[in-house]
Amino acid sequence: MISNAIEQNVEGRKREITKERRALFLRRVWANKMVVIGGGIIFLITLLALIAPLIAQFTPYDLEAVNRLKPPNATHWFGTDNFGRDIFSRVVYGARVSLAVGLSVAIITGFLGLFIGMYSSYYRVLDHILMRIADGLMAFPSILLAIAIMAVMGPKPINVVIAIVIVETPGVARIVRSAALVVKEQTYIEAARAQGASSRKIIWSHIAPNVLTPLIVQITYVFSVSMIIEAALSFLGAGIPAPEPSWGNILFDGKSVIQTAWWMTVFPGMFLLLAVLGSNLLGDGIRDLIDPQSNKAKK
Amino acid sequence: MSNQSLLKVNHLRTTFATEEGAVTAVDDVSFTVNKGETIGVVGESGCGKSVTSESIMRLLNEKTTKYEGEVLFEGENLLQLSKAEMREIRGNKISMVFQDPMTSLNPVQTIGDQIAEAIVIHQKVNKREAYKKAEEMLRLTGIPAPEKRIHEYPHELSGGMRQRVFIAMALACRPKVLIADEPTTALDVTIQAQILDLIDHLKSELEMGVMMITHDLGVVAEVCQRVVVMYLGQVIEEGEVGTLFSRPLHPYTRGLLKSIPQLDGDRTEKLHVIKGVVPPLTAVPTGCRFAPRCEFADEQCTGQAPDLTEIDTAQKVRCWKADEFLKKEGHKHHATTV
Amino acid sequence: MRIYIAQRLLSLIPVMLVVAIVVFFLIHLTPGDPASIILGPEALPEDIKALQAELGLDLPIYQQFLNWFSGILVGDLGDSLYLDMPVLTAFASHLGPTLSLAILAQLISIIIAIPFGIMAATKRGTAVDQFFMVFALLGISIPSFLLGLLLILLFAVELHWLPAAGYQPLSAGLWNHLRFLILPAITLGAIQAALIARMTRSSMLDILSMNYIKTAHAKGLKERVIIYKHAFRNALIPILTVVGQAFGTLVAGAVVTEVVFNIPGIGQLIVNAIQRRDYVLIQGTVLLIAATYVFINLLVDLLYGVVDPRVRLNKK
Amino acid sequence: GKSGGSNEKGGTLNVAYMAQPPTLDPHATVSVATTDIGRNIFETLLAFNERNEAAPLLAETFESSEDLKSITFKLRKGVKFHNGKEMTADDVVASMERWKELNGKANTYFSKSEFVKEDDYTVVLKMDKPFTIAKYILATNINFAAIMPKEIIENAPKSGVKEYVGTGPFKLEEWKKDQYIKLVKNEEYQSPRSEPDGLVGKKEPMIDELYFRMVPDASTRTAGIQTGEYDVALQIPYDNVPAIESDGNLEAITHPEGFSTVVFNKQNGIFSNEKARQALNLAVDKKEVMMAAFADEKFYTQEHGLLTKEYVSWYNEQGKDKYEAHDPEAAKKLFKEAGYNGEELTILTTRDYEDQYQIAVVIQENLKKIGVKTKLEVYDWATLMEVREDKKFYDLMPMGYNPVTDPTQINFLDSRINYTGWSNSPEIDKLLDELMVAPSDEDAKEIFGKLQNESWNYLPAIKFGDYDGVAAIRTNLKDFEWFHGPVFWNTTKSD
Amino acid sequence: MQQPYENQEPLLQVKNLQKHFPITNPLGKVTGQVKAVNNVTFDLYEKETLGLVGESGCGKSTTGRTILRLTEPTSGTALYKGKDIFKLKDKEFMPFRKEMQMVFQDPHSSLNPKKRIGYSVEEPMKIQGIGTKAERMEKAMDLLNKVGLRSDQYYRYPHEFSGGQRQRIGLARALAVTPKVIICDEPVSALDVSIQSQVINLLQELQDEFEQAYLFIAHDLSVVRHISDRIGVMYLGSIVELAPTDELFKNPLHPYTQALLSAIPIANPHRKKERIVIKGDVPSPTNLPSGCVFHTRCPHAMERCKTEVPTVTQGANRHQVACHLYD
Ligand SMILES: Nc1ncnc2c1ncn2[C@@H]1O[C@H](COP(=O)(O)OP(=O)(O)OP(=O)(O)O)[C@@H](O)[C@H]1O
Ligand SMILES: Nc1ncnc2c1ncn2[C@@H]1O[C@H](COP(=O)(O)OP(=O)(O)OP(=O)(O)O)[C@@H](O)[C@H]1O
Ligand SMILES: [Mg+2]
Ligand SMILES: [Mg+2]
Repeated sequence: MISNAIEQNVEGRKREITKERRALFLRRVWANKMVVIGGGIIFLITLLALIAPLIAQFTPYDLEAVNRLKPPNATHWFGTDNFGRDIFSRVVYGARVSLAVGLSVAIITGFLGLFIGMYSSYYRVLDHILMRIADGLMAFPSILLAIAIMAVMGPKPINVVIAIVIVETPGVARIVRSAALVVKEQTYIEAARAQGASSRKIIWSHIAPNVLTPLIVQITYVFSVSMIIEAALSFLGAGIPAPEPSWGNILFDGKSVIQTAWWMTVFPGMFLLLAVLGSNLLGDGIRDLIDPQSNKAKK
Repeated sequence: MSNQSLLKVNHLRTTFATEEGAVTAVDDVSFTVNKGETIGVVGESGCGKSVTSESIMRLLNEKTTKYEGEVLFEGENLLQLSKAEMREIRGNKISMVFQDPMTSLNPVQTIGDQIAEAIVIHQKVNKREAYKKAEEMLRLTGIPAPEKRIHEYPHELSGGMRQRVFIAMALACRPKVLIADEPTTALDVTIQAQILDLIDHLKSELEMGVMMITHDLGVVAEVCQRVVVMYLGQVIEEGEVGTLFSRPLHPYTRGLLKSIPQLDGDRTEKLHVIKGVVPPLTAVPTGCRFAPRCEFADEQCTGQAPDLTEIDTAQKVRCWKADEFLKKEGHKHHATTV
Repeated sequence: MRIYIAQRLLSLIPVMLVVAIVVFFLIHLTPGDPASIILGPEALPEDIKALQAELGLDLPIYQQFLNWFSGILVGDLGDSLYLDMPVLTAFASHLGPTLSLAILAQLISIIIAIPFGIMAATKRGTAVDQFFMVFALLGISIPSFLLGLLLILLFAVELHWLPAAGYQPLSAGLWNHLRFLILPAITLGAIQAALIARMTRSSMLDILSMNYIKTAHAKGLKERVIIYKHAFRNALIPILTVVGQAFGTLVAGAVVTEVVFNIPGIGQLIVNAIQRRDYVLIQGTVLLIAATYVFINLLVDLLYGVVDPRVRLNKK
Repeated sequence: GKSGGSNEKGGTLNVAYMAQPPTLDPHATVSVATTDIGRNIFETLLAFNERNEAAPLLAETFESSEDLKSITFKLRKGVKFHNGKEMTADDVVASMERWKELNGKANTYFSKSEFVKEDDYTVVLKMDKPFTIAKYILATNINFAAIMPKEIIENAPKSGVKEYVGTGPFKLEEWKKDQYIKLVKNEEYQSPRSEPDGLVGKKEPMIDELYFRMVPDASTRTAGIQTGEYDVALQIPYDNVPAIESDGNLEAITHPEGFSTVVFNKQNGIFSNEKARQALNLAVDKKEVMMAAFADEKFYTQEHGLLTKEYVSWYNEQGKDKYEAHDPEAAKKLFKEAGYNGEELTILTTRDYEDQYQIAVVIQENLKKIGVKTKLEVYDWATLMEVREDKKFYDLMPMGYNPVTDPTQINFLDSRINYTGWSNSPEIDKLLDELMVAPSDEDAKEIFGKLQNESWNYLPAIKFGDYDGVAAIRTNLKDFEWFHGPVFWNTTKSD
Repeated sequence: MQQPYENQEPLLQVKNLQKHFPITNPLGKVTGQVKAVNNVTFDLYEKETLGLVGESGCGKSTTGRTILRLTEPTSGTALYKGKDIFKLKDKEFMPFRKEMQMVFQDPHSSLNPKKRIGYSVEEPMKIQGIGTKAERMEKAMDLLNKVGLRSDQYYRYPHEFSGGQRQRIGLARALAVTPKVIICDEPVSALDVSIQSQVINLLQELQDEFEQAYLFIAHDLSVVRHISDRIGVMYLGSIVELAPTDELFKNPLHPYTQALLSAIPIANPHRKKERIVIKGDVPSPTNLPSGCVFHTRCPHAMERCKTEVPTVTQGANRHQVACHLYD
């Protein structure tokens, strides 16, 4: 009975603390300009991508050969491309593809990197094997590896994601691994072992939560890098297969007409730049937010 | 004991601008360092010992730090000097030794370079001569084979040796005042004994005044002539070592002395406990800063801040109840010293 | 020291093995075959078959791998199917442009980035700092093909200051050589510069909060001396890592830049080889690139010893 | 040493070329690059004149026998190879025999024929059938019958000769792989004496050094000619032409580049049904196709003829009506009749040839309008080359072809060569055979008319039209010609 | 507190414990040994506190960690209630983890910063499968109360506590499974003087209540003296002297112990004493001196000290020492 009362009291206290903590966290997030601006940019672009059908008067595929390469005007806000397709529509629909690529690569590499990094930090033999493979993969020039993978698997959006995942995972795994190696030496890991905690428990409930922060920072970086790699792949003709629009392949189309139709390069380029800038800002901001050093400086 | 004052700190107050507002880490601190004398500064972690010493040297970030009061060295107020003038003082007239010799030595320079550097600047000699002097200094600190050591890097030396190097570096220009900020905390007892001996020995040799910062009352008792006790940015008690240890007046000092296990104490007796914890600088209590933890505190204590008052030439204390204690303690004191 | 280098070189073996296996099977899984490329778009099936047999592409895949791999073991990387020359020769003839480009790009980025980074760190929180960092962020965010195209438009097509594309070897004269490399080097260096500037700033910030910087102040040293003599040399270690890795990737293929500026370097070599399904060339070149990458990282590690006595290897 | 005043000008010519040839041996490849560059080094017995007739080049004259079963070539005397050796009948026989082996078409038709040396300056082609069309095949400019020294041929592997020694106006000096091919003037060159006429007639090298620089990226070629790095840039993107034209130092030269088609998979799937192919012919707006791919009417012609008006000896009006028909509604009905049930059809294409890709996009959109679902499979060229051999892989594939100089060069017609798309029309095959042995040029022309008509009925592929390429040159070039490719002899460059 | 050891079985008997760490080069080849623990022998009795002192790096922590099988011993035996726990498989050792717990030196890194403290205190019970969820929670709160925290702090995170409080949480965690032995690895050396006494008192109170034995590792002799029944003095991986506390302080035998005792600064300026300052540094454990490991710094070193390893001699008053002066 008494314990019940305590429990209730404590539950209430728990809620209160969580609320307090959330408020405090939000205040700190809000105070961090980089997170606000970067997050804001990403949010706006995402929003634009989501409501693309509502704001675009054309589908990204409608072509009108007679309206080729028209500069921006009232109907075609961003002008038309070499098929006479509406660039505005292609850019906002392209945002879906580019963001989807960025997001799925970020999530998949995040998970893979976490798994590989965690286990290789923990098991020496596995570490040797996995890290040699990672060395090998990192010794490949990443764009070339991606091109080769695209060539093997064929030009499908999913393969673009797979190719970039293969290229980016070793780096993430290494970050996780080195963070985990530091955490592993902490006394609380030894304490958990002294309790008899199993390796799995130590890895997942003690080490993992403590490597999440560098992982998150790295993931925002991967998010932006994968959008650039997708664009570069498109630029080299191995990206998202057309006519599906992505910023990369709009730029690819625009490359050959850059002198006559600047709008084909400038608009998707600007969006790409903004998205990458936004996620970089977000990443840097998160780094600041979670960096104990910078917190200390504030105190 | 000579009574020539070298360094006089008067009502020093150091305030940091932080994102959460101004934080006064050192508040109205005064003391004097005399020639040939070692003064101990004790107190718990975070009470402002380091900030005090760094304020004297003006080592804190000039942009976010505000100094008030004065730091008189040979009659000059250091807080008023230009940057260039201040550089002339640092490492030349006043030197510092830090707690952790590993992180306080530049890992990528040979120890010879690091010692010679200050000599070159302050004594306007060439590099060769500076090296010779550096070697001499190392020999003085008792490092074997200094001519070899001088070409080594900090990581090649043991902790005790590094601290000797550091001392050699600090004393290379034969300063008038040495500030030692917890110089032995990172060292083992037997090595600590060596270093304390060394500082004591060099002090008399070079006729310096030494300001020894520590949290170890044992160290104070062994090497200091006078002692300053700090609590939450303030000096709460000051006095000659003998007096202060035998007749501590401030409840905090008394608690502190009672809470360390004595080598000759009664083991079956429980240790004294000062209840509570030091409040953060952002929430300094009004009134006496120690009042919330003090067993004798009354309304006066929580309402009004006491001043540091002189009890006699040998002792000052910042406590409303000092007189009361003095009366009670008077008997005991006499009883024990007989 | 010598033993250490030998050991590091030995550790190349597993990396190379991984690379060799991955690249071989990756490339042989790829649809498309070299014979039909060589014979051109209107080639007839029987011609293609005949050439395949001549090139040994009709053997079972494991057989092909063994043939190739046993060649590598005796130092023979084989002959390019398309270029009709040994892989090593092809690699060597394309290495020059890439090296020149990488070195110039690295120089440009270092010259820009390090002073920027130091300044930003010493003026932390001020407008100068923020300006530099926004600049650095832009450098990271702008895709290099876009930057390359814009540079060509501005400096070559509009202003006629520099050639739009192409390459002249050093033997054609230093200026002639550099003329062609300036724009691509800027393109390539931009990202590096941004990365290095950021690294410089953050590692300088770390170092400036170290105790030994306080020591240096306590010695009465001038600010400038402290920053350059004490702080920078210590900050150099992480910077060096970034520079080293960056250089590795630069040499390993500034693919996009080489394509945009038509520089006949390693990147182009491989891109072409992939398009032509020049198996032997792809395999050999990737292997050599990986070796270069590992080798450069070894050099960087050795440089650590020069900068940081704590990792001087002979002492251990 | 230099001789004659006209050599004073000389100088260096930089040509921005798209892709490096796999080899410079014209026998060994159908690559256009090999033709464009190789024609400066090598020459053939016969070549095309302005009217696209086969005319003698290294031959002084050529003559068919009465029964049309042999052709006698009289060789020009005193023609020297770049290695200084004089060209004789031995070299010609060796070269022609090798070419006959390696050139697929020649192999088909001449496998039972033989080149025979009569004397040092006379060679006779003896054939098993009266192949009237033989002279066209001999004059072909792709995979052409270059004459090389006998010794070099004897040492050559199948992938191509290793030494490039010909009789042409330029000599190969250096081939820096993937960077440039450097040719220098052949000072000893022996030109035919008649007036310049297409690829025959007077040919005089005026340029000292001729560089073909490999510049795969089109924007770079454009930028490079604008900045003056190149004197000639080939394959300028159509959309860059205005920029070229607006520059006073540059001139845009349009030239026939080929014809566009879509090739059907006639082995598998819906398009094995002739009705479906006809339906597609009605569904697709050929003008839109050409417009999307080639930007401006300046750069394409809507043309039904498999050989165009320039080929006077072949041109006819057969099939024009079917070419011009465009009726989406009828197309929809026809698709139904052909058994189309809403399944998704596969269009195979590549972005390595942007026009093909763009055609694919337009076809897709056109079909969408009449309710035919399609998906694009976009591959790089190398992959496409492989997957297009898979009979189950695709339904449609846009393809561009180089201009053909005679009907036998059209691969998708003949079912016996097993070309992708897998034609299977006994009528067409029969007509092709008749064409080969037509007793006279007039007969040949008539048979070709029937052939063309049948091809518009059977529809192995649909021709959308002819298109031009654009080359940019700097205006200080004089007498630069385009004839089945860039012609650099007779061209001069002033400062 | 003194106990009649003679007629009691020791709870834990450690004999000739050795732990050498291999030094490997980057390729994994062993190039040397860190001889962290060379010869450690002691008994630990029920409810007693055995202090272990020595300078940094002399192997105190390693000794503790090896006994808990956090690192595998190189040789030696450890009998817990007569059973050699070094011979057990990991699984078989599990039940013993309930009997032996540890408290760590650094209060800042010994609690997982991402876990609520309630979780940390409950975890040992969960692993050992003790009680239901509700019972565990109740016990955890109870323990938090016992160590002087409020039970509603159960849901807080470590960074919200001061160092002394964190050390209490560490203690609560160790007590969660009511162990018989707690190895305290410098539990107070990171704490401020005024906090230190709180924790020491707490340790003693809890011992009175739960009756566990402590192996109390520290380098501060005055603290060790205050809390221990017996003290072992370690130097370079070996216990050089072991005696009941009062005996050791009254009558230090080993020259190292003597030096150590004299080097402790005493907070009493009136008791000036003769300090024995021994020269030089502690040799590196990778390269141990021959013979008696202390001979390089020993003021009484003799010729035989350089060659002969001294054996432990059992003196009066249960006083053991390993020194040639007392053979
Ligand atoms: N730059 C700064 N900005 C803000 N607050 C500071 C700064 N430097 C020190 N402080 C605060 O001033 C107070 C005094 O710190 P100081 O370093 O002087 O303590 P200390 O007595 O030397 O402690 P320790 O024994 O741990 O060295 C602390 O609360 C600290 O957090
Ligand atoms: N995992 C390890 N690998 C290699 N050497 C180790 C390891 N753990 C400890 N050592 C070495 O073993 C020796 C003894 O270390 P230990 O931590 O036991 O000393 P300690 O007496 O606890 O010292 P301290 O008072 O500094 O905690 C040291 O030289 C240390 O460097
Ligand atoms: Mg301090
Ligand atoms: Mg320890």
